[in-house]
Amino acid sequence: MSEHRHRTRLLPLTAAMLMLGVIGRAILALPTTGDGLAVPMRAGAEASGIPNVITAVLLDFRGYDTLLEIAVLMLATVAVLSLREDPAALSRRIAGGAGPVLGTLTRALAPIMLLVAGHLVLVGSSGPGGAFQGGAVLGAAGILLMLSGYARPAWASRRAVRWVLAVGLIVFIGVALYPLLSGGTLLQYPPENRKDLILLVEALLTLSIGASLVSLFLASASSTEGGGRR
Amino acid sequence: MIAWVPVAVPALVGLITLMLGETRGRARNAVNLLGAIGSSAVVVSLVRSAYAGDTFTSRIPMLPGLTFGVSTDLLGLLFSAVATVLWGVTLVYAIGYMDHARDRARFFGFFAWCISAANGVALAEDPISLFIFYEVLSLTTYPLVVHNGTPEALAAGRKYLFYALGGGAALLVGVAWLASIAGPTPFTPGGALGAVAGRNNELRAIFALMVAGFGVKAALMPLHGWLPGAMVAPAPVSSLLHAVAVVKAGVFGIIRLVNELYGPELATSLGVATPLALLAAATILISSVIALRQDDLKRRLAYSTIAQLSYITLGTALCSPLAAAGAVAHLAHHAVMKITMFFTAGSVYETLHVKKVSQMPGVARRMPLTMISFAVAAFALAGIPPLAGFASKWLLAAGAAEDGSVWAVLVYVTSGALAIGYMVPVLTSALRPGKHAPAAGPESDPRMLWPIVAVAVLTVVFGLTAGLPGSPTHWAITAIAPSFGGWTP
Amino acid sequence: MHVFDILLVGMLIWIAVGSLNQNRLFKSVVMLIIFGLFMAIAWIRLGSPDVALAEAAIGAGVTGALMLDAVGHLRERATPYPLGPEAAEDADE
Amino acid sequence: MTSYLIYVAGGALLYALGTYGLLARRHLIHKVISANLMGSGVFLILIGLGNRAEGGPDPVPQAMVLTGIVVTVALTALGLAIIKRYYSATGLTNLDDEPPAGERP
Amino acid sequence: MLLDHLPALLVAVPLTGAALSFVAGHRRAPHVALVTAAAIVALAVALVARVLDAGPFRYAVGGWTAPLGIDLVADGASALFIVLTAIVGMGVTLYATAYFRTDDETAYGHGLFWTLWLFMWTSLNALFLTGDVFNVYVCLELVGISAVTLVTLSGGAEALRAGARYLYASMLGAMTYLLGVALLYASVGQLDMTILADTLTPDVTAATGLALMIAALVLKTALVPAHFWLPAAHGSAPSPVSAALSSLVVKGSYFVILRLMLYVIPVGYLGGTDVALGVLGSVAIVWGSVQALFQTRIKQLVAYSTVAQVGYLFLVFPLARLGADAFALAVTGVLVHAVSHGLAKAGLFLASGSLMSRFGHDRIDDMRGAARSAPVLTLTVALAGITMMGLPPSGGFGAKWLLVSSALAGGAWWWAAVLVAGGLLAAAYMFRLLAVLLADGDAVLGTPASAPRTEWVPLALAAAAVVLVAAVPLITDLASASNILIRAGVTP
Repeated sequence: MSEHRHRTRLLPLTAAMLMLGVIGRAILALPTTGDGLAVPMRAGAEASGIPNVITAVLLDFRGYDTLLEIAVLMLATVAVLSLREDPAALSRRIAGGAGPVLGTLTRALAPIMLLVAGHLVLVGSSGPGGAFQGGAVLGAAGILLMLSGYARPAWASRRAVRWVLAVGLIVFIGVALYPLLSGGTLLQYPPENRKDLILLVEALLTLSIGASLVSLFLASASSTEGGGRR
Repeated sequence: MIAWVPVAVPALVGLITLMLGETRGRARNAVNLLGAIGSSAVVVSLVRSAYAGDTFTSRIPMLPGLTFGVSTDLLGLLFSAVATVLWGVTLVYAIGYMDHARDRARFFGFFAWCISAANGVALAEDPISLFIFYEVLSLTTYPLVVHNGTPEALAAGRKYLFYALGGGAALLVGVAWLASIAGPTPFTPGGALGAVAGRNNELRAIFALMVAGFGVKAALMPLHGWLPGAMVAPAPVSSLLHAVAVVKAGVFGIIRLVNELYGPELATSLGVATPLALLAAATILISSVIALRQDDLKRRLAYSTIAQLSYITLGTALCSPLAAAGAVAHLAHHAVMKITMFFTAGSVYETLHVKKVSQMPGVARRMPLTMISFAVAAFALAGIPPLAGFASKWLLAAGAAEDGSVWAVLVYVTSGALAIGYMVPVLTSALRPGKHAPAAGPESDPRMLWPIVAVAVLTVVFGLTAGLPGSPTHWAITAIAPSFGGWTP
Repeated sequence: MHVFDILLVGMLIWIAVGSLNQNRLFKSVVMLIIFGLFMAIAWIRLGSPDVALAEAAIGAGVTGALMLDAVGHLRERATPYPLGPEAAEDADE
Repeated sequence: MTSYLIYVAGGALLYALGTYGLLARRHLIHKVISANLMGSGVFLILIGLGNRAEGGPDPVPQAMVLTGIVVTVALTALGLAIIKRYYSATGLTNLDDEPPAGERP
Repeated sequence: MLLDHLPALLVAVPLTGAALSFVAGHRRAPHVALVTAAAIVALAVALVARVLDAGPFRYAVGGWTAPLGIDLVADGASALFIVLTAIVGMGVTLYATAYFRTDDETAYGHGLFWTLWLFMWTSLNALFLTGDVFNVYVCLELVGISAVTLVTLSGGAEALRAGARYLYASMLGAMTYLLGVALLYASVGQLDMTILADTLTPDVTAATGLALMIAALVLKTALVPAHFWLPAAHGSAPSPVSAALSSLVVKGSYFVILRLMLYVIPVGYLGGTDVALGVLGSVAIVWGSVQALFQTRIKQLVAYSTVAQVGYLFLVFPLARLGADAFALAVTGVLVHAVSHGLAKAGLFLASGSLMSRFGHDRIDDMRGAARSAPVLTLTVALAGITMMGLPPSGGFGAKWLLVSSALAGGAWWWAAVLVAGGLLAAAYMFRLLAVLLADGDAVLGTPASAPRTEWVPLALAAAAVVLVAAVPLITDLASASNILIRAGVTP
């Protein structure tokens, strides 16, 4: 038995050491400066009037990655839902109430987090922040609310709930396909109102990412009151 | 397009048979018989054109630098005619034999597909097309070999596949190798490899690979192991496939290989013909001796088949025109002789449940017409004039003598004696009085009896007409002459 | 200033090792959450406040919540090698 | 400015540590934690090396890491969901022990 | 005008279908999926026509061309894989309408198969089209998450175990791939494959990055010895899922390897990686076949056969280094192999599923007599078997011929020997199965109400794999319209 365990440790250890060596060699061979795509990206962002380059990269230059990523989030939610044994029992434990500490904390934190999220979206085009960050904070706030029992989702596999889960992706696809009507390519915002459109997309995405994260958690949260086993 | 008919009609018949399903027996029989008669008619008309010098060729482009084509030359048509005409005869026999069997749709469907593939082998215009049909033949035969679904049948099927697919693999490598060095090489009488004649070692290796491929179906020792086992298949399968279509596809491949791909001259100068001849000679002698000791009638016939196939291989490998013509003629002659015997064996088993030579006393009295047919075929096989076997053996021996290969003549003579040795005991055993009383009514199902008589009559006719145009012997000489630069006997 | 960076990275590694080298699952997960918070600091040090925000909210927050929930589901059975149904029975206590 | 190397080295160590954990730890949740550590290691390498750019960190690796963080949380959620369901079905929390017989659907 | 947007639509349409099928609920989701599938088939055919007509083209998403933006690349190879996915996908969708029909709302992941399946289809199309190495990562994750979830759909212990193993392999692959991208980007500063191909210079960091990416993709493609997750996952998934996984998903990551190895990476850049991949492929052929031979459960047999057939896909790399003739033949051959295996394996898995539901179990040795009561399924197994053995006339034969010719043209007979031996091994395990089906036995089989309709789907797929040999000229045209061959300057 011990010999067996010894052997099972040896392979992972070798693999880890090997990876360390390989990465180390590759990194040490690099020159200490390297611009990558930083320069053209910054220039491009400036040209399109979005001071925060990262937002420009995420929503404009590489918006396709982001589209697929929203798809990943929704897919994960669907995946987690499909793995539930009993969707009707969802959130029983969540709604079971929170302790006093968590309750107070939530009461204090949730509004602040909502504000932060809104702020992040608004400043996202110029300073740090944007749909991802805002959506993440929004999602975290939502999860906190669920955990403390302040929001009790009347969960079922009902149509309305499903719409909420899917709306972020559907809207984004709509926005992505819209330019095709006017001769643009997928996700090509018309230059005259590029900035406004991007802000709109950002706002929608924030909600969508926030909702996706919350639903990811909701779909995943256990209902252990009746015992997890079949 | 007419060139595809001998391939396409049986293929279509097979498809329809499978789609008709198990229950519609009458429609199935009609479709099969009509298909056989129709394609026989087409083959006969193709033969007439070919005699007149008109051959049809048709190609389908398939892969880059690879076409898939058939051509109705006289040599190919000989094999095609044998397969197609005997398909019709066998159908009648099989309808009787399989009267109460199960899975008849599967049986007749794959049967027709085998014929289609055998015709493809016959008419294929180049080694690649031949290889493709050859593999299809292997595959379509498998369900027939395992038809009974018994453990022995499955074991025999496994063995068959092992040999057939192994041989197919060797053939594939040979064919692909040849294509990579020589490009497309349609069969040409006298040889098609003029362009690459210098690359001797590669050509020798390719020859060996191809012989290994064809040798499996031609049951060239030591590649013969599958054949005796495959006799567990229903009698019509043994008759048609293991006397006509499958094994002949192997020897036919060797004939094409020696005469029309390498050409007798190149095959001789490369020094590949003689080893092949020696192998064939060894096969003849060894399998004849083994046949002497078989009590199971079908097994005895199987070993006899192995010997007779090597007659053809040996005749081809001698690379003398007379022997080559004799080999081609023997292809047709052996087909009618051996099919008579297998039919008989099947009929005797189906009627009296007799499988072994030692159980045969009384059979001749119980089934006189059947056993007379058997006797005709047996004497023909042993080379008694004026039956079919005599004509081809005479050519083979004469060719060997002309070539100066005295040892080959000796092999032929010895094996003729051995053939008498393993055939006569069957007859004497059947003639002895035994437990089977003379039949009151017909001696067996007429659908089984008359095909036997028909093929026995063919054995006689082929022997008697050997010199006339249109007989297998004349046909073979005509077909083989161009390979030896327009030689005439 | 390198000292701070080295300390920070050292902390990260130490917490990571601790999280893996810990048979009590609950502790492992808490350490992972702390790890996420330290990562956020590292992102700020690397001039990426955007990533820092996302890491704090998602890496530490959402991941942590998911993990805690799962651990709750498994009833903190940190025995690394439960041997079958009997162990599961215990877990439901 | 060579401090990026510190973070890159840390990232490499985290990656190796995660690899080890993913392969060596038996508990399924430990494996998920390991995968998260691997992810963090890769992200550190990405952004650390992006800090070699002149005039501020390269935005492209940052965007990639933001995407990567979201993908990782999706993988984590899926992994945990499978673990919970697996535990409910078999009472097991590792893949080395065979699930009790007769559970096949 | 719409034709210019084919690459975008091929991703957007299934993605929309996925979202809508989720909203539609489990009763109407199949209809959404069928409509979506029909639309994708039409788009895929249009893409093939366009690529044949006008050659490869790029599509700048967001109006930003690489290096700023992400370019989608539609060439002969991607069009071929997309049309394969469309055909198999259509078959799987049709088959699934009957397979997942149940009154139990909670069965099969609460009816979420359709959404997951359309997400998977989206991600496969996206993977075949993308020209950006980081976007590949996102696509791979989409494929991975949907595939893992689909494996666990039945909720059985075995499926969950297989799904978990698959997920960990996926995670390891994903992280390693991203690490590779990080190193590559740090060294070259580019993410677009074409730009990378033009700018790669010998450099240890870039080479390490590419090697890590390929290693990760090899893990996802389940090349021996990284195949450990595949048989359980493909064997315990619901049959339509197994079909999609074996026939399409492994091709997704393989396609990226193909592009990286033969398009992006210059000859000799990664040393002997190409030969190493070929050797592993050969080992996979032998090992997978031998394992398949000893399986007692039908879907395990088929799954191990995938392990073996994946091996062939990797023989192209050593063959491609043997000169221009060998290169063109090998690439064409491997494309033909990918398509014929995709069709045949989908047919085989679906037929296995039908056999299992007819018999009520999955033990091969107890399936005697199936040929009598389920002739259509037996014929399907036979046809699929023929093409997997590479026997004529079948698509598999076309592939084997081209690959053998490539090996012989390059003077490397040992690869030809591997190919031929692989065909014989495939014959061994396929005929083991066929022999049982053809054996005498009186299995009284249940006939599900939907059986006659859906049993034609696997037959059609397997027959398509056989008839594919006639479409080899078309595939040759697509191969010559692939960026791989155009860049190498060779035509088949």
